[in-house]
Formats: sequence, structure tokens, C-alpha cells
Amino acid sequence: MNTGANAAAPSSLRLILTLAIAGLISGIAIIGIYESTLPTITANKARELREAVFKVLPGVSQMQQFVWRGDQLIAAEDLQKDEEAVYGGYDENGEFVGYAIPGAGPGFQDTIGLLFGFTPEQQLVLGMEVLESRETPGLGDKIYKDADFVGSFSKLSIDPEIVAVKKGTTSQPNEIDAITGATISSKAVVRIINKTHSDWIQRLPPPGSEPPLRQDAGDGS
Amino acid sequence: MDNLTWIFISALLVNNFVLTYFLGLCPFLGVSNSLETSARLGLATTFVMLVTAVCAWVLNTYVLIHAPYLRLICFIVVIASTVQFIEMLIRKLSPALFRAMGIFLPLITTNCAILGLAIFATNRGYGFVEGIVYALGAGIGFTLALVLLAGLREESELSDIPALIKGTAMNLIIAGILSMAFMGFAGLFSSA
Amino acid sequence: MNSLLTAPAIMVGIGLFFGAILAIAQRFLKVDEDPRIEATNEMLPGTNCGACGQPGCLPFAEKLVSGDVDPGQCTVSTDDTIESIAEYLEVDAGRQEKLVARLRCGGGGLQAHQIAEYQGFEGCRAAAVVSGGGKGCAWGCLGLGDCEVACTFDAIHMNANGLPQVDTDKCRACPDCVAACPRDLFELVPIKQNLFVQCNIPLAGQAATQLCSVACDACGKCVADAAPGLIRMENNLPVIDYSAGGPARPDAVFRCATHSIVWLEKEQFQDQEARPARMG
Amino acid sequence: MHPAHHKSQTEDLEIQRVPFGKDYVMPLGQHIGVPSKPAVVAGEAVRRGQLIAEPGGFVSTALHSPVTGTVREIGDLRGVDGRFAPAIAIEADAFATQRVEPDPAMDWQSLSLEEFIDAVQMAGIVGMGGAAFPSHVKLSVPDGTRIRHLLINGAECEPYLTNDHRLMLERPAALLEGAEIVRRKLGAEETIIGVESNKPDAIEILCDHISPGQPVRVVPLKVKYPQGAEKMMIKSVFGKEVPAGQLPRDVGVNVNNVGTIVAIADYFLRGMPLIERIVTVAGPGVTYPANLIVPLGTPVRDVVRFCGGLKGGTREIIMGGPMMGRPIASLDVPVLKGCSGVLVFTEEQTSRRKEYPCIRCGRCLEACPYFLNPSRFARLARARMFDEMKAHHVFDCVECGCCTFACPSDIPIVQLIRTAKDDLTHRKESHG
Amino acid sequence: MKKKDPDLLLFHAPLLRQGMTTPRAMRDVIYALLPATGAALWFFGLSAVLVIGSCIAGAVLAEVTFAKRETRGESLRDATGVLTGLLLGLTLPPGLPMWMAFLGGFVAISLGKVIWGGLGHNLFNPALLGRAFLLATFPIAMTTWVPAAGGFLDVYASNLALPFMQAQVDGVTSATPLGMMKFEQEVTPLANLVLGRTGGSLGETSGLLLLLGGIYLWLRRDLDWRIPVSILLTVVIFSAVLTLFDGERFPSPLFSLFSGGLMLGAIYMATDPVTSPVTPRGAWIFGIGVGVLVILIRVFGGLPEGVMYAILLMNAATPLIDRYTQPRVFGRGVDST
Amino acid sequence: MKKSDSYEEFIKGIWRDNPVFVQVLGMCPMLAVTNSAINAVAMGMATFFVLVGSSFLVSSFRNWIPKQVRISCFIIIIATFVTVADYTLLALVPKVHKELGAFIPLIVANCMILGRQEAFSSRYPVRLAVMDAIGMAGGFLLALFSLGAIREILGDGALFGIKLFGENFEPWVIMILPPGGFLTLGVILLFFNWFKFKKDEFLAEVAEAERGGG
Repeated sequence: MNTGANAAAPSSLRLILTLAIAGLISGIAIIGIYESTLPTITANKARELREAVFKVLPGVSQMQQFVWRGDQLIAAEDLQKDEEAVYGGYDENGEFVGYAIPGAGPGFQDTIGLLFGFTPEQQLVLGMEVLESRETPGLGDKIYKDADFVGSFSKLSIDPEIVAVKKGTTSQPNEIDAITGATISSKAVVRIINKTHSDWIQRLPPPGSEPPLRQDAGDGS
Repeated sequence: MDNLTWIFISALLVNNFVLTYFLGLCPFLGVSNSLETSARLGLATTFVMLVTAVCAWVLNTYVLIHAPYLRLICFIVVIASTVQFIEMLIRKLSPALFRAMGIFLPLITTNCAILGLAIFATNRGYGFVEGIVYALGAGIGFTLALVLLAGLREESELSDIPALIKGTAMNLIIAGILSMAFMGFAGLFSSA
Repeated sequence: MNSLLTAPAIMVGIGLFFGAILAIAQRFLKVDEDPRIEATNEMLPGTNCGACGQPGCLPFAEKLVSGDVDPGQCTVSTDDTIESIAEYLEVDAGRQEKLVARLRCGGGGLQAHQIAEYQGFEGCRAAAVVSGGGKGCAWGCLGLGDCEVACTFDAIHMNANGLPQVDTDKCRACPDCVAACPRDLFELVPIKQNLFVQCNIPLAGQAATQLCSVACDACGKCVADAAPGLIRMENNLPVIDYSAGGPARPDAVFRCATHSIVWLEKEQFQDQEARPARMG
Repeated sequence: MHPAHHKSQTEDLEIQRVPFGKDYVMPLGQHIGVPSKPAVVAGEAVRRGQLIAEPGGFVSTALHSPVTGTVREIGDLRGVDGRFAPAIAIEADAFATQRVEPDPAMDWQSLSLEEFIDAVQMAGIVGMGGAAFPSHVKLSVPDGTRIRHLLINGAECEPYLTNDHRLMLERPAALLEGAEIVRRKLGAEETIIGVESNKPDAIEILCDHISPGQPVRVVPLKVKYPQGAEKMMIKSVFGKEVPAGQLPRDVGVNVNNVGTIVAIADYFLRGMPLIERIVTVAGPGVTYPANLIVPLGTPVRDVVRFCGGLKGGTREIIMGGPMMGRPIASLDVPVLKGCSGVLVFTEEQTSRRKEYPCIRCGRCLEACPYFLNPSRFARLARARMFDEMKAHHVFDCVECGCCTFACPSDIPIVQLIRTAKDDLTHRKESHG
Repeated sequence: MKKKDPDLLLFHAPLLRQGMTTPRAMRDVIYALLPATGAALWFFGLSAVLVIGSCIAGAVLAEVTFAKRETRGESLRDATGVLTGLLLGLTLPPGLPMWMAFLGGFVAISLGKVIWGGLGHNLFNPALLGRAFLLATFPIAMTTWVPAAGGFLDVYASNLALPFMQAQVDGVTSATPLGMMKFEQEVTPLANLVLGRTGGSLGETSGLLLLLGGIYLWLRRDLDWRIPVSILLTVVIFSAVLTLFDGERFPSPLFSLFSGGLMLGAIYMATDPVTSPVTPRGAWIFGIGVGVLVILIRVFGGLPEGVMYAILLMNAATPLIDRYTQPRVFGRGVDST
Repeated sequence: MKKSDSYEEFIKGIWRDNPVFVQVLGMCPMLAVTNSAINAVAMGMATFFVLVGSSFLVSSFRNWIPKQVRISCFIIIIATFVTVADYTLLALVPKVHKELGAFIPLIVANCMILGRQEAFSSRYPVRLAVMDAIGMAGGFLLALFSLGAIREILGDGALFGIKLFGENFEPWVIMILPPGGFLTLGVILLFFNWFKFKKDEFLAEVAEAERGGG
């Protein structure tokens, strides 16, 4: 960006004004497109989130966001910077089923982001969905492509924590089969869940005292 | 492993900006013909990346929180202007330093690695210190890749590379091989 | 929505702020350097060939701006480029006479004798260091193509007779081949000068013709036949001085028994047939 | 580096004298430096040992007629390097006795150092090991430099060559006399004669001839190539390296070949200037190998004819040793002051093995006595990056040939290095 | 009358040569690999023949296809193509489909050698390049290890997979000692490692035979001893230090030494003269670099084995190493006094 | 005349001066997003939109923008178009947008776009500028698509997600990974060189034959 204003024919003021005008026009254009696409984008995001939550918490049809704010967990619609959230899942009758907890951590290649369903009453993981990963195609990406692996996260005990073992050697309720050839990725998923779980377990209210579903948050959008 | 260390190693080796994210390819392929130039370019890039990290953090914290949709345009304008300002400053204050790395600064500013750094750092929600470490890792990683390629290219100048493949095609293939070798770093320090 | 206002406001703010900073910076941090140097350098071809006599294009640009040289002295640029540089700097283009490289030897494999067989790295200079490469004539072209390799413009190709043929269209008269030839046979001469001595042997009579059938035997007939003062003998070889003597005419070459002085209408060695490059 | 010696062909053969022939050619530039200036004209009668050319400058020497006869021509004649250069051609008088009529022996002891050096120059004496560097230049020591040791080089590490060996065996007294003259004139404390330990007879005979009290030491040296290179020998004897770009005298040593020392003795004690030298004629292509005293200027043709001619299949004739010598293009070139051997090789040695690309095995690095990187030189030379080679100190290379000898890929590394050096010096000249 | 002189030859001195030639050096390496190849046949039977044969065929085909017309025969005779194919074959898992092995050989030569200008010009080890390509291309097939064959004539069904098609893995798969160490914290007995009674690539199982070949090469002076010595020493020292910190978590020095492709890599791949530094000091730095990277990748990285990547990375650094380790020239850096 | 001019501008970008294969510009998005054909096409379309749009604007206002701040203005214009493209893609095809990730904003830094503004649009009338932009962007799209298609076919045995070789095809994973991008483009450039070389050889032969005949 060499503006090279040596041959100072136009005045500095004109230069500044040109830039300001360009900025003004561009700002208007951008705000225009932003405002017009915002509803769709927000709706897309919410739908995605809802689908993911429903997937990791089987039998859930309604959800509500909880935010860890001021050292307590409160039901809130908005999410400020540096705040963390979990999603409570409720069945058709509004009965609490479990939490969908997002977690992230280093994987084989890059950060893995995931969401898992968790029921505090039974200390079970109900389901797991990978939201974001750059794991090796064909190997590491089995953490979300391999139905067996994803399926093994249903009714999985997380007491005291999940352990990934070599394929075909599961014997305990808290053990799952690691993917052959993608042990690192499998273990990364397990580690992220364990870590997120241990982070949140202190913050969640004692089992049975979950806040009820607010009526206005019915569809979670 | 400590989070900061992981950020650093990840940007440096595992997710090397050039070799796995394909960022900053233009200087990577263009300026890597001599070792000395590429070392200086690497240095200058690392410097600009640090400046970028600071700018990005300031923008994210104070401006973009009100207007997230201006992210891209703010990044590019602010970073470019800041670097240009610094370039002029260096030129005035230390002609020697300017000759050593300053002449590369305008070249780097509009480089996608710089913008990429700002965007990635924002996407991952890095704080100030994390951002600096990330920039440092990315910059040194860029320098490392650049210097390795320059060394290989200088050496291959002495080889009988067939005329058909000489030039960009060969550079790309060398880059591909380097990228293949860097795959060995995958997962480094992530499991510990 | 207030974002309708914030966005343009921020943009205008940024535009004003940085526009102002840069404008101030331009004023206070400006370094005095003639911007025309850079602009001129960008217009030049950037081959850094040195044909203009400067070490490279940037120094040439500096000299151009300071007025020490003419744009036309760049032999590589096209006419258009030279015009536009001249226009930009508002100077006269000062076009130069076109020079081409000519070889002062006509003794290829067919004409010059080989007294020993050379084996080793294929290159004139490499052969020259091994007892002269085995060519009988110690002054003539070795025919191993160092000039062909050195030429930046792909203008030199070895013909089947083992002599370098210069493509006069492509030749930019840079000194690469002159420097590359271990026997200093290349000379940059104006393309319009048709009379040329194709021999470099300082021997006279049979001593010369024994070595090569197209050697100059220093008989002096060309001196006699040419316009007075045009040609003189020096070191047993004719020297043509266009500035000193009368007009050059083809007459001078007619009586040369060995065809060592030639009248060039086009490129050198163009009429040579393809024959084996080297003899024992 | 330990190339096979191939010395058995001639090491036991006594030195013989070659009979005089007809044509003699004395190039004016047969030493390193400025060519000599002719002091005779065509048609003039000359006597053997008569001065025929004066030094052309300080780094130049005189020439003397090797035969009694007539100057046939002074003009451009083909020299050893294949090029034409000014030379004096002399036709020998078939009926002359060819006896040297010696100047009365000079009283060398009374000469001042300057007079002594002038005398060496006028005697035409040059380094006889092969380089042909004028000896008087080497003996001129600038003020402030003190020579402590006179080192006499009897290593003769090149395969095939035995002329120095024979000289030490047959003329040990002359060698020691010459050594004494040079040592006294230089004011050196000690003379050291370095001889490779594969010549025990030479070591023994030299030790026997040293008179008691004479400060002379014979040092047996390890057999290796290139032991006879000046700086290598200093390293072997004194254990120190001569800094690059400096001369042995900078470490207080003066090195001279045994042949040079004997030539000095011959001049100052017997009045004979340098008009002949000892040449080893050997190699698989020669019928009767020999060590010969050859008048300078004798065509190789005559030398070879005396040795029974060439065997069939002769391919290459080398002047000097097989490692550093120069191939000659024609049998008509003359034997010069720096020519220690005429080696004739046949098809078997010269049928070149196929050249392979450099695989960077590093054998040349291990072989290089100067710790250069020949493989890099060869690659750079092929890419014509000569300036880069200069930065890698290509001019420190003495072209000993070790790298090429060791190269499994048969790359002509020395030739490439010489090409580069040639280009670099040539271009320096053309740019003024 | 003068007899006609012989046609003299001008060939630059020195005329004498020592006995070693480049093709002979290449053949020596092949001879040195024979015991390990034999072991591969012993453990894995006919499958070893199929896999190694396919690699060599691919390599040779690439040589022939891309060679210039006039040098076609020569590039075959110098045996470098065969050597590359053999080396590559020895690093592959025994159950690899033949078509993949063939592709690996082809890529190794074309990408690793031909495009660089042929023998002596490549900057990366071709065999390892071929393997890295295969590992990145077919990660599953390349990390599926089958146990040693029952009888000599048994062939793994996966060897015979159709071109471009997946391999059907038959029966059980085993893991390499390194894999078991990394993922299951199981240590394989040392005796098995030394003799080669473990899962793994065809040629890397028997450390002892590989060492034997290395000694042969060293005796023939075909190998820069500094490189294998510095690699192996670095690995031993590094892992010994780690073991001192935490003997449970980190593998023992001897285990590191004899497991995986370390021996094969250190002795036959890293020492490839073309792609390793030519200076002695450079060789030490190269070796130490490889050693450190091997342990780094094995212990802290995501992959169980890192020899291949370590060598390739150091290959990439070789021009830099060479440049900064030029030997001190005689008489430079000394005083005259 | 006018018509053939703009046609000329169009075709040169597609083939003769193809920004990727011939000028080697815009490498970063070229390699980063071409691991599948659909991503490549999406990226190509976005670039197309940005380049054509900004060329139109720049060319229209070319006489109004002071020379000193032209680059800044170009960048603001380009960045605006990119932001528009970014949000449009996010709203319409969120899945593709997720795959392309940060590379949509990075279109700003594609040197091809700024280069065209500087070299062409700021000097020529709107009509030619737009034709040139269409040609260049078309060439870019073509290059992206061919690379993406090759990488997807070999790397996944599919094109636009449709399996081509049946279930048992063994994918060449490297093609989807970063090294595959470098290598594939290198090989494509190699073929371009080879093609050019053969063409030159052919032309030389023709010339030779003509000279021989005359």
C-alpha cells in the first residue's frame, strides 16, 4: 500500500476526504448486507445448534440455554464474551433429560470442537457430535464418520472418566473402543469430554434440582 | 502441555501457515530464491505478524464488539495503515534496519498470511498473550518454511533439473514434499 | 437499529484517522529519494545483463534519472519501452546503432586441424586449460559452445561445423559471449559494417595456412584492394577502421585466397552445410 | 591419499645422458613470471651454456643455450601448453663437442646476498619440482623476515617419478654442498632434508655424507600424497600450517627441491648454468624406461626415441607426474626446466570410465589436503557460478589431483576447478 | 622418414584413479541389504517377494519411462532404481496391496529422483519420499500390520487387492512394538525386537541383521559412519534421559534402539550420501537432528513412528547444514607466528 | 472492432494469460480450498463476484480517485465486496461456508484481484474492464475447478460428492491433504510447460519446413 504522495498535486484534505467517503459508502453497503442476511444466519445457527443438541440427547424436543454468569448457572438467552454455556434438554412433557455440553481441545491436527449429551443423574454420556475438526480424512475423521464410534457414546458411564481402549477389549461400562489407526483422535475426543465434564460437574446444580423449562424458550430459537 | 506452548508449536510446526494452511504462498514461492533474502523476509513477516496480533486484539476488544460485520475491512485497513506508518518510521529512524527488512514491509502487508493470522486469532477467541504467542509461532514457522525452501532451491540451482519442470512447478513440488515431511509433526504435544 | 449508524461512522472515523496519520507521516517522515528512479527501474526489463555498461538495471535507472546515460543505451528493451522511458523522463531517447556479436574465426571442424583428441568436460574453457584442447590453431574457436551457454538471449547456437552462429535478431550485444570465450574471439560490431575479418592467427604465410584452411596468411591483398586507409595490417592480420578510411565495398574480399576476410550480408556461417562437427 | 607408487620401473636405473640431437627449442617463458628477453638473433652461432636470453624483469630468469649450434629462428612456436609462444629455436652443430666450457668457479662465499641472488637469476635456476618458479625470487627474503630453516624437498610423492630419488642417490655430495651454500646465504640455522620413508637408501646415503658438525638433518616423512607440496611438507616437518595467502618464509622456512639445490651447487662450484635436467621417462607405453639427463629444449620425440620408442597403443603423454602433470598435444614440444618426467600411458590407463553424477559421497572432502570442498566446486563450476567458488577459496586449491583420484563418479574435478580459475583471472583482466 | 605419431589424447590429470565406482557403491548397499531381505522372506514368506518385487518394478518402470532416450540403458545399469525399490519395499507393511507398492516405487523414482535431474541431484531420499507418499495416501493400508505368515507359500489376501480398490484385511491384525508402546503401554521383550519376531515393516524387524549389513558397508567404506553412530547415540541418550524422568511413561533406550525402522533408517536411509550433508561436521549435526526428531515424534507426537519424517525433515535442512559447516580451509584461521 | 476487442480480453484470461497456470497468481485460495470440487466452485464464484464487481466500480470511478490513495480505495472496495460475498454465502449455503472457513475473507488478499484493478480496471473503460475481469475470474474459476475436481476424484473417488468408482475404491487421502494440493498443482504446471514445449517444437518444425521449402 504505497500511496506515494510525493507529487503533492491534490491536497491532503482531498485525499482524506476521498478515503472517508469510500469508507462511508462501504460502511453503508456492508451494513445493508449484514442487516438483510442477519435473520437467516441467526436462524441457521440456531437450527444447527438445536439439531446437534437433539442428536446428543435422544428423546429431547425442547432446549434451553444456561450460562455460567457471576459464579452461578442461570437460564439466559444472550451470551456475553468470555462466558460459557450449556444447553438443557427437555422432552415433550418439559421433563429435564440432560445437558448438552460443548467442549473443545487439541486433536491430532488442529482443535476439535464437539458437543456431548450428559445426564447428571446417572452420570452417563448420552451422545456425542463433532462440530469442528480438521482431522486426517480417512483416518481421524472417523471420529464423526464412523457410526460405531459415535454410537459408542450412548449410555456411556463417565464415572470417574471415560477410557478409550484398543478395539475389541472393552470390559467396563466406562470403556469405549478406540478407532484402529486413529487412536490419537479417538483419545483426543475422550480427553475433551472428560475435561469438559470435570470443568462443568462442579457448576451444574445437584441432580434433580435442574431449573425447569421456561415457557418462552420452548423451541430454543 | 501448557496451552500457550501448544498454540506456539501448533502454529510453528503442526499447522504451519505455509505448508498446511497455504497462506503467504506468493512470497513463499516468489522470494525464496536466495537464502539471505528469505531470512530477512521471514524476519519482517514475523514482525508484521506481531503488529497484526496487537492490532487485531485492539480492534476486537474495542471496535468490533460493536460492529462484528466490519471485521474484514477494519483488519485490512488498520493493519495496512499501521504497517505503512511503521515502515515510514523505520525509514526515518534507521536506514540500516530499513534496508535489512523494511523494504519487504509493503510487500507483506497485503499478504494473506497476515490477514489470515488476524482472522484465525479472532475465530479462536485468543486473548492478548495468546495472540502474541500465536503470531510468534506463525511468524517463525513461516520463516522456517521459507528458509528451508530457499536452501533447497539454492541447492537445486546446481542440479540438472529438467527444463520442463524448472521454475514454479518445481517450487510447488518441493513445497509439497516439505509439506509431506511436516506431516510428521501432526499431533505433536497434543496428547501429552 | 443503531448499527445502521455505527458502521458508516466507524468507517468514516477509520478513514479520517488513518488518512490523517498517513498524511502527517508523509509530511514529517518523508525521506528524500527521487521517485523517478524507482519508476524508471520498473520500466526497465530487469534482466541485469550489463549490456548498457552499468552493473544492473537499478544503477542504470539511477544514471538515467541523473541524465548521465540515454535510455537508448539499454539494448534489451523494446523500442516502445525506450520511448516511454524517454517520455517519462522527458529526455531524448538517443537510440544507438545496433551492435551484434561477430566471431573472429571461421575455422570450424572442416577447416581447422585437430592435432590431438580432447576428452573431458564439454566446454571451451575447460578444454583450453588442457593443453589448448588439441586444436591445431591455438587462436581459433574451440567449438564447445561456452558462448551458447553464456548467452542470456538464446541468440547463439553451435552449427554442425562446430562454429557458433549468432542470431542477429536476438543478439542484444551484451558482453556475455565476449567474456565467456576463452580465446576472446567475439567482437561487438555495428551490424551495418559488412566487412569483417574472420581470423585471429598472428602467424603469416604457410605457418598459418598449415593450421587452418581459412586462416589469414597476411598476404595483404585486401589492404591493396580496399579504399585507401580503410584496412591496415597489424600483427599479421587486417584491421578495418571505418572512421579512418574510405567507404567499405565488397571489393576487398574478392582476392582473398583463404576467405578469411568476408563481406557479411546476413549472419556469419549461414551458408555452411551440416557436416560432421569434428575431425581427428 | 595413497596412490600406488609405480616407481619400481625406474627407481633402480642409473641416470643416463641422452645423446645430442638436432633441433632444440627454448621457449622464452618456461618459468612462472615475465618471459625472458632474447639476447641473440637468428643466424647467430651459440655455444653450449652461452646466455641466449636475459631476464625480462624481476620475476624472470636468464636462458642459456643447451647446445652448441646456430639460432635458426626466433618466433612463435608451439609450447607445452599447446599454445604458440615466443621461443628461440637452435639447430645443434652435429660436429661440435658439446662440452661445457665452465666459467671459472665463482667464489660464492665472497658474494653479498644481493650478488648471490643476481647470480642465481643469471644462472637461469628455477624450482625443479615442477612449478618452475624462479629460485632467486624465492631466495629474496624481505627485510624483517628471518629464515630459520632451509627445508629441502626430497619427498617426490608423485607416482612413477624417480628423478629426485636417483639424484639423491647419485649426487649426495653435490646436494649437501648446494644446501650449505643456500643455508649460509640465507643465514638459516639448520638444513632439513625431507625424504619419504619409502626411499631408505636415499636417507642412508645422505646421512652418510653429512660431515660432522654440519647443521643438516634428514627427516624421514610418512609416505602419502601430496607430501611433496611445500605447505604439506612444512606441516609434516614443523607441525604448523602456513596461513593461506602467505608464503613459507612467513613461518621462517625456505623450501627448495633437491634438483634446484643441485643446480645451484653446479653453478657456483662448477660454473654450469641450468641447461639440462634429470627426467624420468616411464609409464606403461615406453619401451625402455629410464632416468635421463636431458638438455633443455630437447623435443619429447628425441627423448622417447632414446628410450626405445613408444609401444603400440600409446594414448597419452604427460609431462610431469601422473597426478599434476600436463598432457601434451604433440611429440614436438620441448623438455623444459620444470619437466620432471615424461610419462607414456596406453589405452588401458586412459580408457575413461563412465562419468557418473556426483553423489556427494564426500570422498573428495576427505582426500583434499587443503580441506576444501571439491564436490561443491565441481557442482558450482558446472553451473558456471564462478564467483561463488571464489568465495569458497577456490584459489587456495593447488590442483594436486587428490579429489579426482578419490572420486568414485569419475568427475574431472581438477579440470573444472582450473576452468573456473581461468575464467576468474581472465575476467579480472578484461575488466581492467 | 618419420613414422606417423599416435593420435594423442588430451585428458586432464590425474590419470590415476582409486578403485571405487559409484555403481559399485550402490551394489554394495544392495548386498548389505540381502540378510535383512532374507529375514523378510523368512518371516513373511511369498508376500515379501510380492511387495518388494512390485516396488522394484514400479521404480524401474519410472526409470525407463522418464529417462532420456540416450541414457535409458545406463540409468538401469547403475542399479540405483533397484536399490530405491528394494529400500522402499523393506519399509512397507507385508500385507500391503501390490498395486500400492508398485505406485510407491513409481512415485519414489519419479518424484524423488527424475524431476530433480536424476541420480545425485535429488535433495530428498527417494525411498522415504515414496513411503511418505504412500503413508499420506493410504494411511489405513500402510498402518495395517499382519502377523508373520504361517507357511512360506501363504500370501495375504490383501496383497492381491485389485488396483485402486481397497484391501480386504483377513484375520487378525497385530500392532508394531512402537504402536503397542504408544497406545497400550505394552513393552515388547527385547529378544524379540533384536531377532525380529515382531510385527512391523518387511525389513525393519530384525535389528541384528540390519546392523550386520551396516558393518559390511562400513568395512567397504561405503557409508559415513558418523551418521548412524550419531543417530543411534542421540536416540539412546535422549531416551535414557527421558527414562530417568519417568521410567513408566517413556520407553527404554534399548527398546527405542531396536524398535521400528530406526536401524533401517539410520544405517541405510539417512546415510544416503546424496541427501545427507557432505561435511563431517554436517554429518554429526544431521545425525543428532534425526535422533532428536525421532524421539520427539515417537514420544510426544501423534504418530508411533517418526524415523521417516525425521530423515525427510533433516534432508530438507541438509543444504543449510552443508552451507554452515564448510570445513576450515588449510592455512585459514591460523597465525603466521 | 470493439466487439472483438472485448472478446480478446475475455479469452486471454481464460486461457493464454490464465491467472493461475500462466501468471501463477492467487495461489493461496487456489490450494487451500480445492480439496473438493464444490468448495472450489464456491470459492471461484465468490472470487468471480468480487473481481467483476470491483472491476466495474473501479473502472467507473477511475477518473475520480486520486492516484495517491488509489490502492487504499481499491482495497476498501474489494473488502466491501468480499464482506458482501461472505455474508451471502453464510446465509445461503452455511455448509459450504463452514468448509471454506476463513478463506472467504482472504479473497481480499488475492493478489490477482488487486493486480487487475491496478493494471487494467483503473485504466480502461467499464466495458473492457468488466470483460477482462470476467475473463480473469473465469480462468481462475476454471483452474480452481480443475484442481478441485482432480483432488476430489482421486482423494475421495467422487465428484461433487457423487461416488464414481463404487464403494470399494481406495481413496488417495494425500490429495485432500495439503501436500496433495502442492503436488497436484505442480504436476498440472508441468503439463502446461510440456504442452507449451511441444507447441513451440511444433511451430519450430513448421517454420523449418517453410524455410526449407522456400
